[in-house]
Amino acid sequence: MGEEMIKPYGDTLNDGMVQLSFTLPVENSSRAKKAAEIYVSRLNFEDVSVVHARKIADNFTYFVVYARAIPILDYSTVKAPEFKIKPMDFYEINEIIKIKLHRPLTVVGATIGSDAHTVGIDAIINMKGYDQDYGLERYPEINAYNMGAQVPCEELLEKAIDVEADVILISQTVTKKNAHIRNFSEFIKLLEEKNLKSRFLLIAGGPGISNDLALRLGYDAGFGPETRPSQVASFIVTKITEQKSAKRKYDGDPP
Amino acid sequence: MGEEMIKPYGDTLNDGMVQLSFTLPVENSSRAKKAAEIYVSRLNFEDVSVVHARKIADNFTYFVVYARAIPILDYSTVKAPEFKIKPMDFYEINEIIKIKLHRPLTVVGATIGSDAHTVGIDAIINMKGYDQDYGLERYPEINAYNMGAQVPCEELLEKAIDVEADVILISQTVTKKNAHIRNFSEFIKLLEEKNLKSRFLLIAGGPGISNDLALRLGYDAGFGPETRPSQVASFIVTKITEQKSAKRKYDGDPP
Amino acid sequence: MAHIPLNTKQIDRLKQLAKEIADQVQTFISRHSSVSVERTILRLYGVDGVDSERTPLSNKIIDKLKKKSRIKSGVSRFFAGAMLASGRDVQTTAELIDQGKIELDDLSRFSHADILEKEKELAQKAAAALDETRKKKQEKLKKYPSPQQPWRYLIVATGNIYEDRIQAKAAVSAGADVIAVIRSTAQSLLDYVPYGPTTEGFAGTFATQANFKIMRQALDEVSEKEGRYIRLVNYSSGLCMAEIAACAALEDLDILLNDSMYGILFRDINMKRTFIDQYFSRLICSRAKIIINTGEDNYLTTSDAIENAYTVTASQLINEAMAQKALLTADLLGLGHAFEIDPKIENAFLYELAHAQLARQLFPKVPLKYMPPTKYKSTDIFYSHCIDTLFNLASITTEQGIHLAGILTEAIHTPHMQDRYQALCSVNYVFNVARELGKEIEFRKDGFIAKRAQQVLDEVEPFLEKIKEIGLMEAIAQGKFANIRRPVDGGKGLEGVFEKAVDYSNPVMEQLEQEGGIHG
Amino acid sequence: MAHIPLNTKQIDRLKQLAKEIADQVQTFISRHSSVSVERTILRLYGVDGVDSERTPLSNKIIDKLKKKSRIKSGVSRFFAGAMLASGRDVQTTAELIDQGKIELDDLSRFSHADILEKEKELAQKAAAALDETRKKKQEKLKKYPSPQQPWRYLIVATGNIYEDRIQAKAAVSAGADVIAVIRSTAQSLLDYVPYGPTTEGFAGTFATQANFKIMRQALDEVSEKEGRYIRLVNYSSGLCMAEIAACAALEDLDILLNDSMYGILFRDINMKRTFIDQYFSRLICSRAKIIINTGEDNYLTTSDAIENAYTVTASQLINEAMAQKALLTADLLGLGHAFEIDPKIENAFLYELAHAQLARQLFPKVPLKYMPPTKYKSTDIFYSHCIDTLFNLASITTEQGIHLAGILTEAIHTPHMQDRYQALCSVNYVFNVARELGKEIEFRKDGFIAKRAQQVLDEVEPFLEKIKEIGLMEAIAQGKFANIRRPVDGGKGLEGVFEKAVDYSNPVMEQLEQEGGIHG
Ligand code: B12
Ligand code: B12
Ligand SMILES: Cc1ncc(COP(=O)(O)O)c(C=O)c1O
Ligand SMILES: Cc1ncc(COP(=O)(O)O)c(C=O)c1O
Repeated sequence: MGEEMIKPYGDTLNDGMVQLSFTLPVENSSRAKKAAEIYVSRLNFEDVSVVHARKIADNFTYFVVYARAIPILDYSTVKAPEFKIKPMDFYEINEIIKIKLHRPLTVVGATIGSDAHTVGIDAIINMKGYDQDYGLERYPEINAYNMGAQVPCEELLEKAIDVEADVILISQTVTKKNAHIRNFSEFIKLLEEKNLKSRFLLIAGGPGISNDLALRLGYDAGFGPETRPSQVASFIVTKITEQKSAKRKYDGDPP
Repeated sequence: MGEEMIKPYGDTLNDGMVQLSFTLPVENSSRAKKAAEIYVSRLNFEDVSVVHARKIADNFTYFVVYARAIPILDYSTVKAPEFKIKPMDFYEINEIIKIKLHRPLTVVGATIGSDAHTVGIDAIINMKGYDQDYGLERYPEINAYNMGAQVPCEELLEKAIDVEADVILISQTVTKKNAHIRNFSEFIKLLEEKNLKSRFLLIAGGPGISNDLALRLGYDAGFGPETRPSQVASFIVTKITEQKSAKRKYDGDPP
Repeated sequence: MAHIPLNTKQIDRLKQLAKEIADQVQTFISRHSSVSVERTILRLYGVDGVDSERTPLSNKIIDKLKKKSRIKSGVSRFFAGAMLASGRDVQTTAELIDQGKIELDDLSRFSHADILEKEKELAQKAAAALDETRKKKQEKLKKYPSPQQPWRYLIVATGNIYEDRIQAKAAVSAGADVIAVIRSTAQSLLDYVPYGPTTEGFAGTFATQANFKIMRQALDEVSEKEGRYIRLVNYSSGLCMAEIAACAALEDLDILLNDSMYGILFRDINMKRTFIDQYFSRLICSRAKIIINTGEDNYLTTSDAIENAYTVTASQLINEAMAQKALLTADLLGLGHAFEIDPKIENAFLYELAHAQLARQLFPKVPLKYMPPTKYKSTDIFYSHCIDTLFNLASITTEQGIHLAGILTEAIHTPHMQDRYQALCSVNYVFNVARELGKEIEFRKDGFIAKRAQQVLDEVEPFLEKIKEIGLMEAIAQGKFANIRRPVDGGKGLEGVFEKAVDYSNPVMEQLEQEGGIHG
Repeated sequence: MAHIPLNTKQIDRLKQLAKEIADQVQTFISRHSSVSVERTILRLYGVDGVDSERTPLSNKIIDKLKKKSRIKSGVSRFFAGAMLASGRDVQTTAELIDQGKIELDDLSRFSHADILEKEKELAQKAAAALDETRKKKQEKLKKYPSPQQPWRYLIVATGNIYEDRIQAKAAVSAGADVIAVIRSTAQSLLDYVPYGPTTEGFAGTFATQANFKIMRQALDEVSEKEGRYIRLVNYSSGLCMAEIAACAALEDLDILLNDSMYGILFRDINMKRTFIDQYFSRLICSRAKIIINTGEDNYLTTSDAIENAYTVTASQLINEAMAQKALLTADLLGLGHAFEIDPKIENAFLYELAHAQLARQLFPKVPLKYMPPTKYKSTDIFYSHCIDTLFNLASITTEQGIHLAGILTEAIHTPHMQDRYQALCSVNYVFNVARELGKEIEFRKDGFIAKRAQQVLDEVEPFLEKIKEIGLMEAIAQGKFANIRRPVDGGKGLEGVFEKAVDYSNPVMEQLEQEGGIHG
């Protein structure tokens, strides 16, 4: 594949047009506007138009800016880990579990840490599901446990061991001060301490999660906004059937 | 004055938070999101969050991004030419013309080129004025001629010579493809050709004009959005009385 | 639907006054023609193309006729003669005239009857062409159903027709029902129609027949894809009002900006020229089923929207009366108005509702063209987006016809692709969540809104009486509309106006007039 | 004002049902107390401060009492005894207890009458403190008039009280009337009130008495500057409901988030604990003239806003009934609801108007707390801004009391300074241009809106009947609210609940109850 040089687009290819808005900790004045212009030019823009400047507090000015971005990106060099999983529907998924695994799958999910947001994990696990797509509880071939929110890592792990889970689903919504990263990592650390890292298929999810980020954090996959349960189930089934054919290995305590 | 290092402000000093939105000429996908992230990082940002990505046409994706800008600007080094003119009101201005000049001032204004926007120049010249501030026509000590829009440069200059204008006011609203810069410069060129550059006080105005830009284009001042007529009149009176004390010189054709 | 109690007697009086005003102007119009009307006849006869300097053939032929001082008789007769002389097709004949190989004003060789017959033949072909576009559009409307009103109208304005095409398709996929290609700045002052596909406009793309074709084809493709008929708009007001109408008809356009006064007030085009041109242009629109959009919204950019609301209503009534003379049926009458009240005014939204509802009730059957806020848009795009959102609500609540989407960057630049998308997100959201709000609410009797609507009507009546008294031309000269004064013999294009000689003929006009309005 | 015809008999029936439900719960409440009620008594007596591990003195003393298994008699009597023993002021006495220098449960040295008298004295001082804050606020309201409703309510949530102060002032200068400092994530699960000025919260700033003071002072400054009284809000629902109410009263706060069920449903706090705590906290609010805000809006984040609208109304009725038991007058009752309908639903805005108008008419005198759209906010901030704009319109049209500004970045982050500014631009714009829209319109009789409101009421009635039958606790256990099930003895904080012994005393509660509601 050849080069594919791209720039932002306003109304003409490669015009580089970008809209910005930000606040600077200075009083509004011609000098403040100039500062905004200079600042944006340091961000690798040219033709900087500070179209709006307005005092919004003592010593703070809010700006709206349009400017042309200078960098050119070769899109052919951009890589992002996409799922190469074939999306399946409710019926296909149950069928495959029945035929290939000969036993139901067990899934445990929770929102860990002090995060109290359950709607995301509920959307994946609870009967009702999300966007007209049934939740995992509804799958006859899946045993799903939803522990809700504010669940300590230890408790989640205990439950997973208890019910002999195949998969652990973890949700995080609060991202402020990287709370989600801290919590996701804490769970991985706990697993590592107990030598249980490869016992479970580990799936992360939440509005601030991408597959990319999840892999970096040590999870097997990550699902972001608008995820439908069947996507998650497709991933689970594909992975677990793969693992089965490659014979499952435990590197921790004996089964 | 010491250094004053500034960065954009979201909710914590120097957090560098900036909001961006732009469109890239690629289909929406994980790779497109990654490209947006990489692109924004090339614009000297870190912690890039591509919070929204959406297909808006075949092969075009629209993004909303929040990210932290890296550059730090020393605000103490930022200079912008501000008017050092004392703002006066209607009565003061008329009074000064009477006392210091002993004759009324003559002003000619127009929107030049193919630009048909008159509301801006009308706001400055016509009786009614702008934002509760009388227009120049209302000043007993000012003779104001408003030629309207779509006026060719030659016609405007002719009129100015004709009525022995002290001041020429030029408005430009259309900025697309730098139409305003071309038109403003054309008038300056015409004056230079005729050796009349310093015969008039030259004032530019319009939504895309700053004093800074006007000076660079060879005008004596530039007025942007929200200008009130009395600000323009204050500038005119101050400049002309200054010139008077410094004796007016013509560098072109004799009076 | 929400309703304001209005006095039907008063409405009848207003409509009668408007008709009388239009009658006076019509008397003037019928005695005159213009170079651009004549060029239009040539275009409808089939004359096309430009010379190496890109001057249109139609212009060159009319200029020749003018030079020969034969213009007062109209071009039709002479061109018919030339056709007889050449014995060739229209285009070849025109080229032969241009090359000086046929003498344009030499009619002596043919009988009056032969010429008349040729003229009739040419006029019939012209009318047939207009009938054909009408039918073609009606066919398409059967295939792809017309979206429900208010139609979502979006502009494109890159200057490059090919770039515009991309933008237009994007807008349609986000929900646009109507695409308008904004003309290049000041094209309306050109006394000819530019030619060919163009890529170099300023804040707009030249209106050319080729550009019309390119865009219409693109929209046909998306109509198919989206399963709804997408209308195409361009501008005809200006020095080439009727010619552009002809080009638009030939390329199956659906809507033309076409106002009887816009050019006069906002382009300083001579008023005689404008009145003459608009009449013929509208006859063409009527036959080709092109909806016209009038420009009352513009008044509120130069004068205050509350103070001068009555001028908008008065102008709508006059535009309606003049359009009726040109045989336009109600379904083709996109009378304009706008949401332009200073948002600093308390209850501004109530005023807007009153004005929009008044227009709705005064003209219950027309596809009202509702213009978005522009004048009080801020460069703070977030704030501007809010204003547009309430505009969208006013539109759906008062059941407007053609809804020009407000754009959050209005005070900054002609829209970028994403600006249009964002605008449509707001329109789509509001139209969906408030779809039947108009049906749900009543305005309080004797409330603010009802009183305000009545007040506007009460201001219209003496205003129209005054105009009737002094005549529309004098009224415009006195600055009664949009606070702009235009002398009767001032402005551009007067030199192109002439009084018809006794032997003047415009068989196209005659045929359209005689065959009357097309219904259904 | 716009009006929906409702059946007053039906409304009376609903209010009666709610009262009966509250009566049942009240029977339970009056037989129980909790550790946090006891800590509140200490705080109101004047106990303050923390030890070197930042454990509050009030917690330490109650823990001591618990360890000695004397908690069932309540702390008041023992503390009064300790006061007699120490002969010192409250704080010193508390410190002496903490240091083990005074034995807390040794009451033998003093007569019953002396202890009773001491208790009375302490309770009177407590009540006087609550009276003082009430009067102080009334004084300020004379100096700086209260802004007209809907009040513009903005949140700050940086985690750092000093940064919050900057944000709050900015919001006020852009038009905010009310500032709420969002609590640090999960503070409601702490069984103590953190201490001192804090700078390290997560997505919120800790609710501490010192933080209250810092923010109240900042707002006093801006009230002065802006010439209008700016109200301060914090949260009390959680494990320290009554204690936070006490701290808030002592620092002149104006509004507390205080719901009888929120903690149960959304924080998994034990329901017995919550019902006990909310009662005492509300008695305090009543005396200190703190407006309470209830949390029905939250139901719609986990259950559907159309399907479960009746649960919101039912909960408002129950919250009202329980608040009346705690002597809260209508002007202090900020019943909650929200604009949370899926914008993909056709006529969603009509549903919203119906729900908002219904709340307005069912509770005509209360300052309704109207929550903005949150659940269907998009990360497309421009689109989200449109939704907020219609929310603002619904609010002004139906004359809501406390208007939480919707923020365009709701689906992304806690608001930045400019987000708040942009939100206020929309609120200010809409409130101004549609100020009297509610007065101008009527909803069509038998129209969609009227029918929808009636339908909700018709769903509320059997629902309340069912709850009355099984009891509120069982109803919650069955997941009747917000689709969340909470077992009667599940959740956090049950260990802090105890049955009152025969010699139990809470003289503060007694005095507040006896002296009744404060009017005016
Ligand atoms: C509902 C809600 C609440 C409810 C939660 C009720 C409940 N039981 O969940 C209540 C009102 C209780 C609440 C409280 C708070 N909230 Co809240 N809340 C929201 C809100 C409005 C919607 C979230 C939601 O339900 N989305 C719908 C679901 C379906 O989407 P989702 O979570 O992204 O889930 C999808 C995918 O991400 C994925 N997914 C999610 N998890 C998982 C897991 C797995 C394994 C997989 C495969 C997929 C997956 O699949 C789902 C379906 O597609 C958001 C704002 C918004 N509009 O996003 C704020 C928001 C998330 N809340 C926020 C905050 C700060 C709070 C508080 C901390 C505020 C405070 N200080 O009091 C509190 C405390 C909460 C706490 N301790 O965690 C912030 C977070 C800021 C940040 N980026 O850190 C937000 C963004 C609001 C804001 N702008 O301030 N909140
Ligand atoms: C009103 C208006 C029109 C009216 C003009 C009527 C008239 N007689 O003026 C009509 C409808 C005719 C019109 C037409 C067009 N318009 Co126009 N119009 C506007 C609009 C809505 C408002 C402009 C305005 O009146 N502002 C109010 C005045 C008071 O503000 P102001 O001009 O900034 O003036 C102040 C200061 O700048 C200063 N000032 C201005 N001039 C001077 C001069 C001096 C000497 C001094 C001291 C000060 C001064 O003082 C004034 C008072 O404070 C703007 C959008 C917007 N909201 O800004 C678009 C806008 C300016 N128009 C635009 C365009 C493209 C056009 C068209 C070219 C579109 C087309 N292709 O058909 C046409 C053709 C016009 C042409 N040939 O020039 C674009 C320009 C894009 C760009 N940046 O280049 C805009 C921004 C809209 C858009 N987003 O597309 N327009
Ligand atoms: C009726 C009408 N015609 C034409 C135009 C535009 O014409 P021009 O190309 O002259 O700007 C407008 C602009 O709004 C209009 O309202
Ligand atoms: C009534 C009520 N109390 C408290 C809260 C917040 O409590 P927490 O700090 O537990 O998130 C809310 C949140 O919206 C609420 O509605």
